[in-house]
Amino acid sequence: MITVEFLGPIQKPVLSMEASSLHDVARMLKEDAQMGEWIESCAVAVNDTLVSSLDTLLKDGDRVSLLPPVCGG
Amino acid sequence: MITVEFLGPIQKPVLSMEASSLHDVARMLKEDAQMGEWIESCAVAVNDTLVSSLDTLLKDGDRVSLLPPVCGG
Amino acid sequence: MLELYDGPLNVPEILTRWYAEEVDSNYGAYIPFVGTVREEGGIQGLSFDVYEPILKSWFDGWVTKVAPSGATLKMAHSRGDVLVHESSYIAAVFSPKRRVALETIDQFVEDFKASAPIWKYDLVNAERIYARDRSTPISGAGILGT
Amino acid sequence: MLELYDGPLNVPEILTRWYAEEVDSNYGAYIPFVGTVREEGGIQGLSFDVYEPILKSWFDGWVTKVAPSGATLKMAHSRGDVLVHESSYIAAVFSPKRRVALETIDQFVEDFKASAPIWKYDLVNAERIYARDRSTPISGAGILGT
Repeated sequence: MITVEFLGPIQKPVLSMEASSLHDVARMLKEDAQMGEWIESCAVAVNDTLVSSLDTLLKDGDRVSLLPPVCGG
Repeated sequence: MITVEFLGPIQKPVLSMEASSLHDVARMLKEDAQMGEWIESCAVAVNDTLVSSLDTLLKDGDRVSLLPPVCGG
Repeated sequence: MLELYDGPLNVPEILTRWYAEEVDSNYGAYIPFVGTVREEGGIQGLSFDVYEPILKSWFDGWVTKVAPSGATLKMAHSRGDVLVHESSYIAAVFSPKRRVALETIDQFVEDFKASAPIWKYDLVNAERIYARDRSTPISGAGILGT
Repeated sequence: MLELYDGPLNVPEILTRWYAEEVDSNYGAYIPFVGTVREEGGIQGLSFDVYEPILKSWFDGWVTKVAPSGATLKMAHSRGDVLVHESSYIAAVFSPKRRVALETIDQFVEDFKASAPIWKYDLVNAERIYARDRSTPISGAGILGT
Protein backbone atom coordinates (compact mmCIF):
# COMPACT_ATOMS: atom_id res chain seq x y z
CA MET A 1 0.00 0.00 0.00
CA ILE A 2 1.07 3.52 -0.78
CA THR A 3 -0.63 6.80 0.09
CA VAL A 4 -1.46 9.74 -2.18
CA GLU A 5 -1.87 13.17 -0.60
CA PHE A 6 -3.13 16.37 -2.16
CA LEU A 7 -1.46 19.63 -1.15
CA GLY A 8 -2.63 23.21 -1.03
CA PRO A 9 -5.93 24.01 -2.70
CA ILE A 10 -6.86 20.43 -3.74
CA GLN A 11 -9.74 19.57 -1.44
CA LYS A 12 -9.31 15.83 -1.24
CA PRO A 13 -8.52 13.45 1.62
CA VAL A 14 -5.50 11.14 1.53
CA LEU A 15 -5.94 8.01 -0.63
CA SER A 16 -4.46 4.60 0.05
CA MET A 17 -3.90 2.24 -2.87
CA GLU A 18 -1.79 -0.57 -4.28
CA ALA A 19 0.78 0.73 -6.78
CA SER A 20 4.14 -0.50 -8.05
CA SER A 21 4.97 2.67 -9.99
CA LEU A 22 3.56 6.13 -10.67
CA HIS A 23 1.87 4.67 -13.78
CA ASP A 24 -0.58 2.95 -11.43
CA VAL A 25 -1.21 6.19 -9.56
CA ALA A 26 -1.76 8.10 -12.81
CA ARG A 27 -4.21 5.47 -14.07
CA MET A 28 -6.22 5.61 -10.87
CA LEU A 29 -6.33 9.41 -10.69
CA LYS A 30 -7.34 9.81 -14.34
CA GLU A 31 -10.50 7.84 -13.53
CA ASP A 32 -11.32 10.31 -10.77
CA ALA A 33 -13.54 13.02 -12.25
CA GLN A 34 -12.74 15.31 -9.35
CA MET A 35 -9.05 15.28 -10.37
CA GLY A 36 -9.65 16.40 -13.93
CA GLU A 37 -8.61 19.96 -13.45
CA TRP A 38 -5.44 19.11 -11.47
CA ILE A 39 -3.90 16.22 -13.45
CA GLU A 40 -2.20 18.45 -16.02
CA SER A 41 -0.92 21.08 -13.63
CA CYS A 42 0.40 19.17 -10.61
CA ALA A 43 3.98 18.24 -9.87
CA VAL A 44 4.57 14.94 -8.09
CA ALA A 45 6.80 14.11 -5.14
CA VAL A 46 7.59 10.71 -3.70
CA ASN A 47 8.55 10.83 -0.02
CA ASP A 48 9.02 14.61 -0.34
CA THR A 49 11.35 14.45 -3.35
CA LEU A 50 10.06 15.80 -6.66
CA VAL A 51 10.12 13.23 -9.46
CA SER A 52 10.00 13.71 -13.22
CA SER A 53 9.04 10.30 -14.60
CA LEU A 54 6.01 8.04 -14.35
CA ASP A 55 8.46 5.13 -14.37
CA THR A 56 9.37 5.98 -10.77
CA LEU A 57 8.94 2.74 -8.81
CA LEU A 58 6.97 2.68 -5.58
CA LYS A 59 7.29 0.39 -2.59
CA ASP A 60 5.10 -0.35 0.37
CA GLY A 61 4.69 2.69 2.61
CA ASP A 62 5.73 5.27 0.00
CA ARG A 63 4.03 8.63 0.17
CA VAL A 64 3.09 10.32 -3.12
CA SER A 65 2.23 14.05 -2.99
CA LEU A 66 0.54 16.16 -5.64
CA LEU A 67 1.65 19.80 -5.75
CA PRO A 68 -0.63 22.17 -7.66
CA PRO A 69 0.63 25.46 -9.19
CA VAL A 70 2.43 27.59 -6.61
CA CYS A 71 2.59 31.26 -5.77
CA GLY A 72 4.62 32.18 -2.72
CA GLY A 73 5.72 35.62 -1.75
CA MET B 1 37.04 85.68 -12.91
CA ILE B 2 36.01 82.04 -12.43
CA THR B 3 37.10 79.61 -9.72
CA VAL B 4 38.42 76.07 -10.10
CA GLU B 5 38.00 73.67 -7.18
CA PHE B 6 39.48 70.23 -6.71
CA LEU B 7 37.33 67.58 -5.06
CA GLY B 8 38.13 64.47 -3.02
CA PRO B 9 41.73 63.32 -2.98
CA ILE B 10 43.21 66.18 -5.06
CA GLN B 11 45.20 68.17 -2.53
CA LYS B 12 45.01 71.58 -4.09
CA PRO B 13 43.46 74.87 -2.96
CA VAL B 14 40.84 76.68 -5.02
CA LEU B 15 42.22 78.63 -8.02
CA SER B 16 40.86 81.89 -9.39
CA MET B 17 41.49 82.72 -13.03
CA GLU B 18 40.19 84.50 -16.12
CA ALA B 19 38.54 82.07 -18.56
CA SER B 20 35.91 82.35 -21.26
CA SER B 21 35.56 78.60 -21.84
CA LEU B 22 36.85 75.32 -20.47
CA HIS B 23 39.61 75.46 -23.13
CA ASP B 24 41.23 78.21 -21.06
CA VAL B 25 40.95 76.12 -17.89
CA ALA B 26 42.42 73.06 -19.62
CA ARG B 27 45.36 75.11 -20.99
CA MET B 28 46.13 76.50 -17.54
CA LEU B 29 45.89 73.16 -15.73
CA LYS B 30 48.06 71.36 -18.30
CA GLU B 31 50.88 73.71 -17.39
CA ASP B 32 50.55 72.73 -13.74
CA ALA B 33 52.93 69.82 -13.10
CA GLN B 34 51.03 68.91 -9.96
CA MET B 35 47.91 68.23 -12.07
CA GLY B 36 49.60 65.76 -14.40
CA GLU B 37 48.19 62.65 -12.83
CA TRP B 38 44.63 63.99 -12.59
CA ILE B 39 44.04 65.63 -16.00
CA GLU B 40 43.15 62.40 -17.80
CA SER B 41 40.93 60.93 -15.10
CA CYS B 42 38.85 63.84 -13.84
CA ALA B 43 35.30 64.70 -14.80
CA VAL B 44 34.38 68.38 -14.90
CA ALA B 45 31.36 70.18 -13.52
CA VAL B 46 30.36 73.81 -14.04
CA ASN B 47 28.19 75.17 -11.22
CA ASP B 48 27.60 71.59 -10.05
CA THR B 49 26.45 70.27 -13.42
CA LEU B 50 28.69 67.75 -15.20
CA VAL B 51 29.76 68.88 -18.66
CA SER B 52 31.11 66.90 -21.59
CA SER B 53 32.73 69.44 -23.87
CA LEU B 54 35.67 71.84 -23.60
CA ASP B 55 33.59 74.26 -25.66
CA THR B 56 31.46 74.94 -22.59
CA LEU B 57 31.43 78.72 -22.17
CA LEU B 58 32.20 80.31 -18.81
CA LYS B 59 31.04 83.59 -17.38
CA ASP B 60 32.13 85.70 -14.46
CA GLY B 61 31.53 83.95 -11.14
CA ASP B 62 31.26 80.44 -12.60
CA ARG B 63 32.55 77.62 -10.47
CA VAL B 64 34.43 74.78 -12.19
CA SER B 65 34.91 71.53 -10.21
CA LEU B 66 37.25 68.65 -10.97
CA LEU B 67 35.96 65.22 -9.89
CA PRO B 68 38.57 62.47 -9.72
CA PRO B 69 37.67 58.74 -10.04
CA VAL B 70 34.95 57.76 -7.57
CA CYS B 71 34.24 54.78 -5.36
CA GLY B 72 31.25 55.10 -3.08
CA GLY B 73 29.60 52.31 -1.15
CA MET C 1 18.06 29.61 7.77
CA LEU C 2 14.38 29.19 6.93
CA GLU C 3 11.77 30.67 9.23
CA LEU C 4 8.01 30.12 9.04
CA TYR C 5 5.55 32.26 10.98
CA ASP C 6 1.83 32.08 11.59
CA GLY C 7 0.46 35.37 10.24
CA PRO C 8 2.38 38.48 9.14
CA LEU C 9 6.13 38.93 9.51
CA ASN C 10 7.70 41.30 12.01
CA VAL C 11 9.88 42.95 9.37
CA PRO C 12 11.97 45.24 11.63
CA GLU C 13 12.75 42.37 14.01
CA ILE C 14 13.78 40.00 11.21
CA LEU C 15 15.85 42.50 9.17
CA THR C 16 17.64 43.68 12.32
CA ARG C 17 18.30 40.22 13.74
CA TRP C 18 19.65 38.88 10.43
CA TYR C 19 21.94 41.90 10.10
CA ALA C 20 23.22 41.39 13.66
CA GLU C 21 23.77 37.66 13.08
CA GLU C 22 26.13 38.32 10.16
CA VAL C 23 27.66 41.67 11.05
CA ASP C 24 30.99 40.07 12.01
CA SER C 25 31.02 37.51 9.17
CA ASN C 26 32.88 39.91 6.86
CA TYR C 27 30.20 40.09 4.19
CA GLY C 28 30.28 43.28 2.14
CA ALA C 29 26.69 43.16 0.91
CA TYR C 30 23.36 42.33 2.55
CA ILE C 31 20.26 42.47 0.34
CA PRO C 32 16.88 41.60 1.82
CA PHE C 33 13.82 41.42 -0.41
CA VAL C 34 10.63 42.22 1.53
CA GLY C 35 7.28 41.25 0.03
CA THR C 36 4.22 43.12 1.27
CA VAL C 37 0.57 42.39 0.48
CA ARG C 38 -0.83 45.00 -1.90
CA GLU C 39 -4.34 46.34 -1.75
CA GLU C 40 -5.81 45.48 -5.14
CA GLY C 41 -8.97 43.92 -6.48
CA GLY C 42 -10.77 44.58 -3.22
CA ILE C 43 -8.99 41.83 -1.27
CA GLN C 44 -8.74 42.04 2.53
CA GLY C 45 -5.46 40.16 2.41
CA LEU C 46 -3.81 36.95 1.30
CA SER C 47 -3.57 33.57 2.95
CA PHE C 48 -0.83 30.96 2.46
CA ASP C 49 -0.44 27.22 2.70
CA VAL C 50 3.18 26.07 3.01
CA TYR C 51 4.44 22.53 2.54
CA GLU C 52 7.45 22.62 4.79
CA PRO C 53 9.41 19.43 3.93
CA ILE C 54 9.81 20.28 0.25
CA LEU C 55 10.25 24.00 0.96
CA LYS C 56 13.12 23.10 3.26
CA SER C 57 14.80 20.85 0.65
CA TRP C 58 14.41 23.55 -1.97
CA PHE C 59 15.91 26.16 0.37
CA ASP C 60 18.78 23.92 1.49
CA GLY C 61 19.53 23.23 -2.19
CA TRP C 62 19.91 26.95 -2.79
CA VAL C 63 22.17 27.43 0.23
CA THR C 64 24.43 24.68 -1.14
CA LYS C 65 24.29 26.09 -4.66
CA VAL C 66 25.42 29.59 -3.68
CA ALA C 67 28.04 28.55 -1.11
CA PRO C 68 30.95 28.34 -3.62
CA SER C 69 30.41 32.04 -4.46
CA GLY C 70 30.85 32.87 -0.77
CA ALA C 71 27.19 33.87 -0.38
CA THR C 72 24.56 32.68 2.05
CA LEU C 73 20.78 32.99 2.19
CA LYS C 74 18.04 33.49 4.77
CA MET C 75 14.30 33.36 4.27
CA ALA C 76 11.12 33.97 6.23
CA HIS C 77 7.54 33.30 5.11
CA SER C 78 4.06 33.51 6.55
CA ARG C 79 1.50 30.74 6.98
CA GLY C 80 -2.19 31.61 7.14
CA ASP C 81 -3.63 35.09 6.82
CA VAL C 82 -1.68 38.27 6.06
CA LEU C 83 -3.70 41.44 5.60
CA VAL C 84 -3.05 44.22 3.07
CA HIS C 85 0.02 46.32 3.90
CA GLU C 86 1.41 43.54 6.06
CA SER C 87 4.44 41.53 4.90
CA SER C 88 4.49 37.80 4.15
CA TYR C 89 7.94 37.16 2.69
CA ILE C 90 11.56 38.12 3.27
CA ALA C 91 14.46 36.61 1.35
CA ALA C 92 17.99 37.82 2.00
CA VAL C 93 21.43 37.25 0.59
CA PHE C 94 24.75 38.02 2.25
CA SER C 95 27.91 37.93 0.18
CA PRO C 96 31.43 39.32 0.15
CA LYS C 97 30.87 41.11 -3.18
CA ARG C 98 28.02 43.17 -4.55
CA ARG C 99 27.71 41.56 -8.01
CA VAL C 100 27.22 38.11 -6.50
CA ALA C 101 24.69 39.53 -4.03
CA LEU C 102 22.67 41.36 -6.73
CA GLU C 103 22.61 38.37 -9.08
CA THR C 104 21.84 35.88 -6.33
CA ILE C 105 18.87 37.75 -4.85
CA ASP C 106 17.33 38.07 -8.32
CA GLN C 107 17.73 34.40 -9.20
CA PHE C 108 16.69 33.22 -5.75
CA VAL C 109 13.49 35.30 -5.63
CA GLU C 110 12.52 34.28 -9.18
CA ASP C 111 13.08 30.60 -8.50
CA PHE C 112 11.17 30.98 -5.23
CA LYS C 113 8.15 32.28 -7.17
CA ALA C 114 8.38 29.41 -9.66
CA SER C 115 9.26 26.51 -7.38
CA ALA C 116 8.59 27.00 -3.67
CA PRO C 117 5.67 24.78 -2.51
CA ILE C 118 3.50 27.61 -1.23
CA TRP C 119 -0.11 28.25 -2.24
CA LYS C 120 -1.71 31.65 -2.19
CA TYR C 121 -5.35 32.54 -1.59
CA ASP C 122 -7.15 35.86 -1.83
CA LEU C 123 -9.13 36.80 1.26
CA VAL C 124 -12.43 38.22 -0.01
CA ASN C 125 -15.45 38.56 2.28
CA ALA C 126 -13.81 36.20 4.77
CA GLU C 127 -13.49 33.55 2.04
CA ARG C 128 -10.22 31.97 0.95
CA ILE C 129 -10.02 31.84 -2.86
CA TYR C 130 -7.09 30.04 -4.52
CA ALA C 131 -5.13 32.53 -6.68
CA ARG C 132 -5.05 30.10 -9.57
CA ASP C 133 -4.31 32.51 -12.41
CA ARG C 134 -1.30 34.02 -10.56
CA SER C 135 0.08 30.55 -9.79
CA THR C 136 2.76 28.70 -11.73
CA PRO C 137 3.00 24.94 -12.28
CA ILE C 138 6.22 23.64 -10.75
CA SER C 139 8.85 22.67 -13.35
CA GLY C 140 8.07 19.12 -14.49
CA ALA C 141 4.39 19.38 -13.54
CA GLY C 142 1.84 17.40 -15.52
CA ILE C 143 3.57 13.99 -15.66
CA LEU C 144 0.38 12.31 -14.41
CA GLY C 145 -1.38 13.48 -17.57
CA THR C 146 1.18 12.07 -20.02
CA MET D 1 15.26 60.81 0.10
CA LEU D 2 19.01 61.10 0.42
CA GLU D 3 20.58 60.96 3.90
CA LEU D 4 24.22 61.66 4.76
CA TYR D 5 25.70 60.75 8.14
CA ASP D 6 29.00 61.45 9.82
CA GLY D 7 30.49 58.03 10.54
CA PRO D 8 28.83 54.61 10.30
CA LEU D 9 25.15 54.06 9.53
CA ASN D 10 22.64 52.84 12.10
CA VAL D 11 21.35 50.07 9.84
CA PRO D 12 18.45 48.79 12.00
CA GLU D 13 17.15 52.31 12.52
CA ILE D 14 17.30 53.19 8.81
CA LEU D 15 15.85 49.93 7.46
CA THR D 16 13.02 50.06 10.01
CA ARG D 17 12.20 53.71 9.51
CA TRP D 18 12.14 53.43 5.70
CA TYR D 19 9.88 50.37 5.94
CA ALA D 20 7.52 52.25 8.27
CA GLU D 21 7.50 55.32 6.02
CA GLU D 22 6.22 53.31 3.04
CA VAL D 23 4.21 50.56 4.71
CA ASP D 24 0.91 52.14 3.71
CA SER D 25 2.04 53.26 0.22
CA ASN D 26 0.88 49.96 -1.33
CA TYR D 27 4.29 48.88 -2.59
CA GLY D 28 4.66 45.12 -3.00
CA ALA D 29 8.45 44.98 -2.87
CA TYR D 30 11.08 46.68 -0.70
CA ILE D 31 14.71 45.86 -1.46
CA PRO D 32 17.44 47.54 0.55
CA PHE D 33 21.09 47.00 -0.37
CA VAL D 34 23.36 47.35 2.68
CA GLY D 35 27.10 47.84 2.15
CA THR D 36 29.40 46.93 5.02
CA VAL D 37 33.15 47.54 5.28
CA ARG D 38 35.07 44.29 4.85
CA GLU D 39 38.20 43.43 6.75
CA GLU D 40 40.81 42.89 4.04
CA GLY D 41 44.35 43.98 3.31
CA GLY D 42 44.89 44.89 6.93
CA ILE D 43 42.76 48.06 6.82
CA GLN D 44 41.23 49.46 10.00
CA GLY D 45 38.34 50.85 8.00
CA LEU D 46 37.40 53.15 5.15
CA SER D 47 36.88 56.88 5.01
CA PHE D 48 34.67 58.81 2.58
CA ASP D 49 34.50 62.26 1.06
CA VAL D 50 31.09 63.14 -0.37
CA TYR D 51 30.35 66.04 -2.70
CA GLU D 52 26.75 66.65 -1.79
CA PRO D 53 25.44 69.02 -4.51
CA ILE D 54 26.25 66.66 -7.40
CA LEU D 55 25.32 63.58 -5.37
CA LYS D 56 21.92 65.14 -4.77
CA SER D 57 21.40 65.93 -8.49
CA TRP D 58 22.47 62.42 -9.41
CA PHE D 59 20.06 60.94 -6.85
CA ASP D 60 17.15 63.20 -7.84
CA GLY D 61 17.75 62.23 -11.48
CA TRP D 62 17.32 58.57 -10.54
CA VAL D 63 14.12 59.24 -8.58
CA THR D 64 12.69 60.98 -11.65
CA LYS D 65 13.90 58.23 -13.96
CA VAL D 66 12.24 55.37 -12.03
CA ALA D 67 8.99 57.21 -11.20
CA PRO D 68 7.14 56.11 -14.38
CA SER D 69 7.63 52.46 -13.34
CA GLY D 70 5.91 53.24 -10.04
CA ALA D 71 9.12 52.78 -8.05
CA THR D 72 10.86 55.07 -5.63
CA LEU D 73 14.34 55.16 -4.09
CA LYS D 74 15.99 56.03 -0.79
CA MET D 75 19.69 56.24 -0.01
CA ALA D 76 21.95 56.75 2.98
CA HIS D 77 25.74 57.16 2.96
CA SER D 78 28.50 57.86 5.45
CA ARG D 79 30.98 60.73 5.49
CA GLY D 80 34.32 60.30 7.24
CA ASP D 81 35.52 57.13 8.94
CA VAL D 82 33.69 53.81 8.99
CA LEU D 83 35.49 50.91 10.63
CA VAL D 84 35.54 47.28 9.46
CA HIS D 85 32.21 45.47 10.00
CA GLU D 86 30.39 48.79 10.16
CA SER D 87 28.09 49.89 7.32
CA SER D 88 28.57 52.93 5.10
CA TYR D 89 25.89 52.60 2.43
CA ILE D 90 22.21 51.71 2.10
CA ALA D 91 20.27 52.04 -1.13
CA ALA D 92 16.65 50.94 -1.27
CA VAL D 93 13.94 50.59 -3.85
CA PHE D 94 10.21 50.33 -3.26
CA SER D 95 7.96 49.29 -6.10
CA PRO D 96 4.55 47.75 -6.74
CA LYS D 97 6.06 44.78 -8.57
CA ARG D 98 9.04 42.54 -7.90
CA ARG D 99 10.63 42.56 -11.39
CA VAL D 100 10.85 46.35 -11.41
CA ALA D 101 12.29 46.31 -7.89
CA LEU D 102 14.94 43.69 -8.68
CA GLU D 103 16.02 45.38 -11.90
CA THR D 104 16.01 48.86 -10.39
CA ILE D 105 18.13 48.03 -7.34
CA ASP D 106 20.74 46.39 -9.60
CA GLN D 107 20.94 49.31 -12.03
CA PHE D 108 20.85 51.91 -9.28
CA VAL D 109 23.64 50.34 -7.23
CA GLU D 110 25.83 49.83 -10.31
CA ASP D 111 25.37 53.40 -11.48
CA PHE D 112 26.03 54.59 -7.93
CA LYS D 113 29.41 52.82 -7.99
CA ALA D 114 30.26 54.34 -11.37
CA SER D 115 28.88 57.85 -10.97
CA ALA D 116 28.22 59.04 -7.43
CA PRO D 117 30.71 61.77 -6.39
CA ILE D 118 32.11 59.93 -3.39
CA TRP D 119 35.79 59.21 -2.76
CA LYS D 120 37.02 56.28 -0.73
CA TYR D 121 40.17 56.03 1.37
CA ASP D 122 41.69 53.07 3.19
CA LEU D 123 42.43 53.68 6.86
CA VAL D 124 45.85 52.14 7.50
CA ASN D 125 47.88 53.02 10.59
CA ALA D 126 45.68 56.07 11.14
CA GLU D 127 46.51 57.30 7.61
CA ARG D 128 43.91 58.00 4.94
CA ILE D 129 45.03 56.50 1.58
CA TYR D 130 42.97 57.18 -1.56
CA ALA D 131 41.70 53.86 -2.98
CA ARG D 132 42.76 54.83 -6.47
CA ASP D 133 42.86 51.39 -8.09
CA ARG D 134 39.30 50.57 -6.91
CA SER D 135 38.01 53.92 -8.19
CA THR D 136 36.28 54.57 -11.52
CA PRO D 137 36.54 57.70 -13.66
CA ILE D 138 33.08 59.25 -14.02
CA SER D 139 31.57 58.83 -17.49
CA GLY D 140 32.96 61.62 -19.69
CA ALA D 141 36.08 62.10 -17.56
CA GLY D 142 39.28 63.24 -19.22
CA ILE D 143 37.96 66.11 -21.33
CA LEU D 144 40.65 68.42 -19.93
CA GLY D 145 43.29 66.18 -21.49
CA THR D 146 41.81 66.20 -25.00
